[in-house]
Amino acid sequence: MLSTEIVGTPEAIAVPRGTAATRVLRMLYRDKLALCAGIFLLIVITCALFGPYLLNDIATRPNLRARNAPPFSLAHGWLAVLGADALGRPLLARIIVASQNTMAVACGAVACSALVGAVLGLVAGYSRGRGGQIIMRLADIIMSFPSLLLAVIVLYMLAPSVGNLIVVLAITRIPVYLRTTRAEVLEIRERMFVQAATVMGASRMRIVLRHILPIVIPTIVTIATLDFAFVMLAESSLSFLGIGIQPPQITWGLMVSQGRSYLANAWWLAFWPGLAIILTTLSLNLLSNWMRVVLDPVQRWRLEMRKTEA
Amino acid sequence: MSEHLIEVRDLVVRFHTAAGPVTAVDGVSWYLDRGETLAILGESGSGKSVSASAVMDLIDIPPGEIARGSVLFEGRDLLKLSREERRRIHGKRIAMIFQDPLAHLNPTYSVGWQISEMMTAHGISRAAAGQRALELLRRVGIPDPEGALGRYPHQFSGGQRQRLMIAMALAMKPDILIADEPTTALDVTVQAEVLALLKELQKETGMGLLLITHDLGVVAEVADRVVVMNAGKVVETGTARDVYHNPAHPYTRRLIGAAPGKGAMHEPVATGEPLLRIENLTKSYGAVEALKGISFDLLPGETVAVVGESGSGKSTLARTLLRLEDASGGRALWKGRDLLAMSTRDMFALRRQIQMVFQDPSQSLNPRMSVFQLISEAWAIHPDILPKARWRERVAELLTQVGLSPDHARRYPHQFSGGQRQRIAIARALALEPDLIVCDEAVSALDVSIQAQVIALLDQLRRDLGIAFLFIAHDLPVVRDFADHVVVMQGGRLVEKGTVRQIFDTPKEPYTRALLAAGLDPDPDVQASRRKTRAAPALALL
Amino acid sequence: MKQAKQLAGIAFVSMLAWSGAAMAQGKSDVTIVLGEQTDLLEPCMATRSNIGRVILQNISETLTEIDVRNNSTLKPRLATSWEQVDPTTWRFHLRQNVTFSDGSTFDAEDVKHSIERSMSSKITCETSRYFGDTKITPSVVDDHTIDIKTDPAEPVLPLLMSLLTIVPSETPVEFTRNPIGTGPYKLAEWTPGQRIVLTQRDGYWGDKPAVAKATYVFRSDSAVRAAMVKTGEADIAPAISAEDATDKSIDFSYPNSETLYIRPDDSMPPLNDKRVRKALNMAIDRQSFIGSLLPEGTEIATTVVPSTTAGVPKDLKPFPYDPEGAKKLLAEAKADGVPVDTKLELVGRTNLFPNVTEVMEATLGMLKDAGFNVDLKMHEVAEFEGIYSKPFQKGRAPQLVAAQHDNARGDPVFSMFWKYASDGRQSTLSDPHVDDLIKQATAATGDKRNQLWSELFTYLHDDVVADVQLFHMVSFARISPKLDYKPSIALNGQLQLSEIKFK
Amino acid sequence: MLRFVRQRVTASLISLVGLIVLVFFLSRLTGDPTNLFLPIDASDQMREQFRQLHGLNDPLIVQFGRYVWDLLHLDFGESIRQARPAINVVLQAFVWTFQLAVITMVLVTLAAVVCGSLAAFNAGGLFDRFVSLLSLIGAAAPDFWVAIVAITLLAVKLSWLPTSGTGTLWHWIMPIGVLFIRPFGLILQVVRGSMLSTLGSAYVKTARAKGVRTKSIIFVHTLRNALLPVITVIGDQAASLLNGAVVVETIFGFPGVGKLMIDSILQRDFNVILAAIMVTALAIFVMNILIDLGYALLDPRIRY
Repeated sequence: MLSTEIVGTPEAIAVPRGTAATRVLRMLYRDKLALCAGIFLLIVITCALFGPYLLNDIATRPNLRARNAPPFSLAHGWLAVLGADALGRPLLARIIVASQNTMAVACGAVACSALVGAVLGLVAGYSRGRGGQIIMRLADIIMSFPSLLLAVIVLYMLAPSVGNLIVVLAITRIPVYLRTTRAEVLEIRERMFVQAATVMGASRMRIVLRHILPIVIPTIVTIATLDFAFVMLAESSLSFLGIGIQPPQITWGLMVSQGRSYLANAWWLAFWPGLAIILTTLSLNLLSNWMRVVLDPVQRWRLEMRKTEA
Repeated sequence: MSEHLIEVRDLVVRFHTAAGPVTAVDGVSWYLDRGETLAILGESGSGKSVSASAVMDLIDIPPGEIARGSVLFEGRDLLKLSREERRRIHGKRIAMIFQDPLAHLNPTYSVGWQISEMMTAHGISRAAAGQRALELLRRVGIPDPEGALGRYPHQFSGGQRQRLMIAMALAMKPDILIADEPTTALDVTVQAEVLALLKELQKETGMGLLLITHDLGVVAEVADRVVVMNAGKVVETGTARDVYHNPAHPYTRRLIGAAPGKGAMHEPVATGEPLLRIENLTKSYGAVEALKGISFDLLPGETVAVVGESGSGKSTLARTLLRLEDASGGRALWKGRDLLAMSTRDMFALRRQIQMVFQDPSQSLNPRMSVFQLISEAWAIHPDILPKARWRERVAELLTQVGLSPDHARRYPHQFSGGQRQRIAIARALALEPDLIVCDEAVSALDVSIQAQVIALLDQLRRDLGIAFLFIAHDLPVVRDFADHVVVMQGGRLVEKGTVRQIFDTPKEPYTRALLAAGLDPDPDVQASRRKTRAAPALALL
Repeated sequence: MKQAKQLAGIAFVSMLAWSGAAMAQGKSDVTIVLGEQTDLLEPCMATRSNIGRVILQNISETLTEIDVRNNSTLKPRLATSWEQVDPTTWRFHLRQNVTFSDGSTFDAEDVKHSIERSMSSKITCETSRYFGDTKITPSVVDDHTIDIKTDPAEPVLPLLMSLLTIVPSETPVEFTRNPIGTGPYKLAEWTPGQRIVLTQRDGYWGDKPAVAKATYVFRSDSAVRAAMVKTGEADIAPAISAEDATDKSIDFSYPNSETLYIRPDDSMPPLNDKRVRKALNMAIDRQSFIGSLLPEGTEIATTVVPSTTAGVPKDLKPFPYDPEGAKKLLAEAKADGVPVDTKLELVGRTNLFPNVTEVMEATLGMLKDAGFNVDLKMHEVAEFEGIYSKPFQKGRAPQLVAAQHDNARGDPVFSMFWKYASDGRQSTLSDPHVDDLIKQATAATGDKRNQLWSELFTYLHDDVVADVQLFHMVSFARISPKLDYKPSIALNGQLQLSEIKFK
Repeated sequence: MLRFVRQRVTASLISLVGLIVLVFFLSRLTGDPTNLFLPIDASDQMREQFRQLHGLNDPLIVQFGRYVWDLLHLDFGESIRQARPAINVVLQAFVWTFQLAVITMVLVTLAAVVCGSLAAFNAGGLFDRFVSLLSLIGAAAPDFWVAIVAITLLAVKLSWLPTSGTGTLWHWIMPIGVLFIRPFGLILQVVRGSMLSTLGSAYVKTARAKGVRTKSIIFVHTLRNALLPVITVIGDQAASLLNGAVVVETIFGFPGVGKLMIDSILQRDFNVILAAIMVTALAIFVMNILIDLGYALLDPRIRY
């Protein structure tokens, strides 16, 4: 494109001002939507880290007098401002407490699947031998293995817990990372700088870790943010089908699926946790869109241009 | 004021980039008349393409912005017309061809369809367009034109693709043809053919030809007038002869002075045991033989150039010697040991002694590593060379040695220009203190002035450090200034080898002679006289 | 282009067809939407509710029938009368002029075949489970009389015969997908997973029912089932959840014969201590559930069978809600060295009934409030069965299993052995007196039988405190206003189309 | 080409065999169907009888050998629940799922490609932002939630559509609509990204220089090239639909293979599970091969 030709001049490539961190923050500040998303996620993370220690008791103690208490009323305390559930437990408190399990499942599953998938993808992409073939067949098998069966198997044999749920969801998501990573590696390993490293005598390990991996990571991170949403929804679908996390543990997905039967007369039971899922995934999506722009030199000007005007 | 075919007046174009707005062209004016060839000469980043892009409405707005100026075509300012009005002019009245025809042809449609589309987009029926497409293919000399219509761009050679582009551009018999570096990616022999074709077609149709190029030889070969650009400004205009012989602006003088192939030729002095002896080296991909029994010697501290056109196997030779690919047969004796048969462990030690500099430094430097990391990686791989404590010091030394500043160590490759990047690549190669550096087209992607600097640097390293070079290039003038011995390759075969003087002054093989003849001299007068002598056979080639 | 137009035309017509189809439904047709797929239409499996609701007494009839609307007495169906010939033999007199839907005539041979088929080891018929280890030998007396000999004596054989469907003697001894019966309807269409259509047949021996055609469809979501009746896509939706029963004019509650109870592991400390079990009973505020988590009409239970069952004592009092008393009992037990602080496990089953999770969570809260150290574990059905039934897992925690038991048969014999005898599959109890009472009652008849059962119930509740009885549950059915039909306790296992009238 | 297809078929068959082995043994780890099929108070004798009848008493390896032997004779075994050949049960359900998946994917692809292309062409514009936001919200909403709300709104409150079931075209609208949302958002994003990078490619510049109309640049020149990465995503999404849209099928009473699968899994109807997995896996493998051939069709540079 034309702009890249222009950017090719040495004069144009002055070092941007400030450290990397302040530059990123400034770019975040430019994209108001992404900024809101970032702040929201920060709140969610805070809730996930500290919520259960502060509110666990309030969130799990039944109080049948406040059963299905409607939202926007302070009659049952400020924590019930979003209403109360079928056992009269304040929804706000439950959402905050549930954020820990929800985030644990989502983060755990995404991290595990991304890690395993990326490692396998690197191996499958870089080794030309039989190992790569075996890994790809494995991916085929996982892809056509119904995740529900896997869920039932694991949860039957190991009982439904956050850890096991992570295992189930992680396994089903591995092929996504594996295939993407492999495709990227296949392309990157043909690049000139990889050959340059070979010529210098770099070992395979070094080439994979120092030269290929850093290029693949942004793609993996982008997929991971999108997958976050997917995993949260998958978790709630499992709860809906009765094979996910079981009470008295709570996750947002479980709250939505439990509140589903009250949709007609107490909409808030399913609505608020649903909204929490939507807002979190939306925030992640917005942030990942923003990140894609930041990581793409062709598009980065969109965020930086306004800076120079300001 | 006379009416020109097209006239650009006081054009200012800005782009918004990471580092703030950049003025790409600043008050550029030029004009083109019917039947005339105007060349815009400039190096990369000079803004030479921008005004043509403005004519063709190819500037992306944003990030681009046309701040001032006008483009007059038949008395109308193109910049003030609506999108649709401009669309009707594009292709039909003003057509354009580009540097890299493979990238600029849509890979998923047949060439027949793409040529026809030029016409159907301007209201010609599909049947008539198909007919004309066939005629055009015949005219630009594509073999088997009927069959070619249904084939896809990747199935043609580089020269043929550029002919396809030309056929497409000329489909509507435009008044103006803009050619943006039309021959840069082509071999010299093909370049000559394409330029001849353009000239000939211009004569037939009387169109105005705007040629954008960085190559003085091309200017000398085809241009009537020339506009020299530097840093977004026009520094000089005039006829091609005037500008070459009486350059007024210092930049132009520098540009002309940097043109390679003028210096004294080396007289080989090195003697002794060969550092590298290649014996009957072969390499085949399935049924295709890329190397057919190559043999030559390379003495310590000596430069051997391997020249040849694309597909001659010269890059395969380099890759095979570096064990990036496995040879099919033959030997390559490094200080007496066959490196093709070495174990991985022995090879690891050998890697220190043979280094490589690649063609495109923007590709061969990992974009995510700083210059310090790039250079010091050599010592991370071979820890016995240098203790970690001395890395910083040594990086600074190396950077100074290749003409960069020690401060540059913290920067990343994308913050450098092409020439600077190639210096970094050279510094990286030097970090291992090698005996031999293989340069695979190490300077071909660089502008002439930069090219000259890098060659000078390499020459100095040879003298100071006694490093031998295997210098792979397609550009003969560069080789002439730098090499001791020359090996000419064609189609995987070694055609001729000899000292640089033997090859350039008394070539024995017809292929070597053709190669030398196809090269363009920056002097318009020289080119004019060459044109006369080869007029007949060049046409016959079409 | 022309084809495209045609396709569009076809699409349009078939879209209109839906509104047409809705109109075309006859006035005497009903659509019934069920929550559970009917995967088999095997008559000998008719005691399973998803099959029974379709075929029991509609296609396949039984010799006797429980009259749920009339104090659960037994009334004749294919048998006109029956008597005990000797302690081990019952004689049934069969109805005459009855034909099967395939045209063949009903006679004693068919009854004999039906019994033998149900008991055969070649197929796993569900009916046979009600007979336990009893050996049954039918012998044909004449075309319309049959003797059934049992070993040992079976005092409630006529009651058991209300569970055994009669098939023609030609029916092979393997699961059939085309049930033939003597009922007023025959199977007209069966598209597995989608719909089953029954149509009235000619030549039924009884009165001609009002419903001419019944279509069964399946939706697992209760809200969808309720919505379907609301929109007129269906006429009857049994077993919708209380949350979906939002319209009093069309939603009717009915006792569904299920009893919810918690079975403490009586064999394990600290639950083997009676005081602890008593404390469990006193810790739960049963009344607070009714009208909140469980619908109005839910009855507090003292026995594991519905109160209409024979022999259930009327004077059993539920334990009072007394968390302080419970704490005191626990303290007492603790003082005696009972390890009351051991972590207990409250085990629930997902999808047991709507709201089960909330009920379990509320129960958990109450137990915790009374000072129990207890955790909740919800399990999917297969795992749950593994915990509920013997053999019990080794090394398990002391468990409190919350289960539902269904006995709509009118006699406790179908429950007591399994739940309370030492060898009972779901029993953690090992009490010789209980075993003895069960054995006696099972063999007894008439008032003696009822008295023994009554004694057993009282002993279990007041003296042993074997378990924590909670509720006799109710369900809701949504019924189209065009129908004249009130659901009864029988709706849990059958849905007699002949009971449906139109307004 | 033929060689490529042969290679892919071989690879797929290897995967299929692996899948069968894995599912056979893993599914049997989830417990014995006896407890689920027989009533809770069935006698030991009945249980024994049931196990005998369904061959559950033999060692696993014997059961597996028998299964494979039958499979080689194209006998997929009987469904314990439905007392008929498992393959019939599965095929009947698969037809529904297949239709649902195909119709949904066709609609999703069309809509996502058109909207994604237009959004990319006006990147950063109002339409782009609107469509992106909509697709993001859609992708983040739990489908069972959307389904129930849709039924409450469209069927009960407005009486526009039937609540559930099959029969007429009207019945298909809501299930397809609910299934549509997530793949639409995802594919839209991919189309948009791919279009953005393709729009910047050299041949688009050529097309502009040729005076080709904008519409033609987007939908003729750019789209075909931009679709290449999209096809993979479409394939992935189609695969997950072919595996059965469990939630949607459950709620709308759609007799598809997803609902069948979850029911069979919960009831441990092993033969049906295996047959269902084989049928869907086969469909997915065939689709993947077709996708690779589709690449070759779209891009003349690719030759197998």
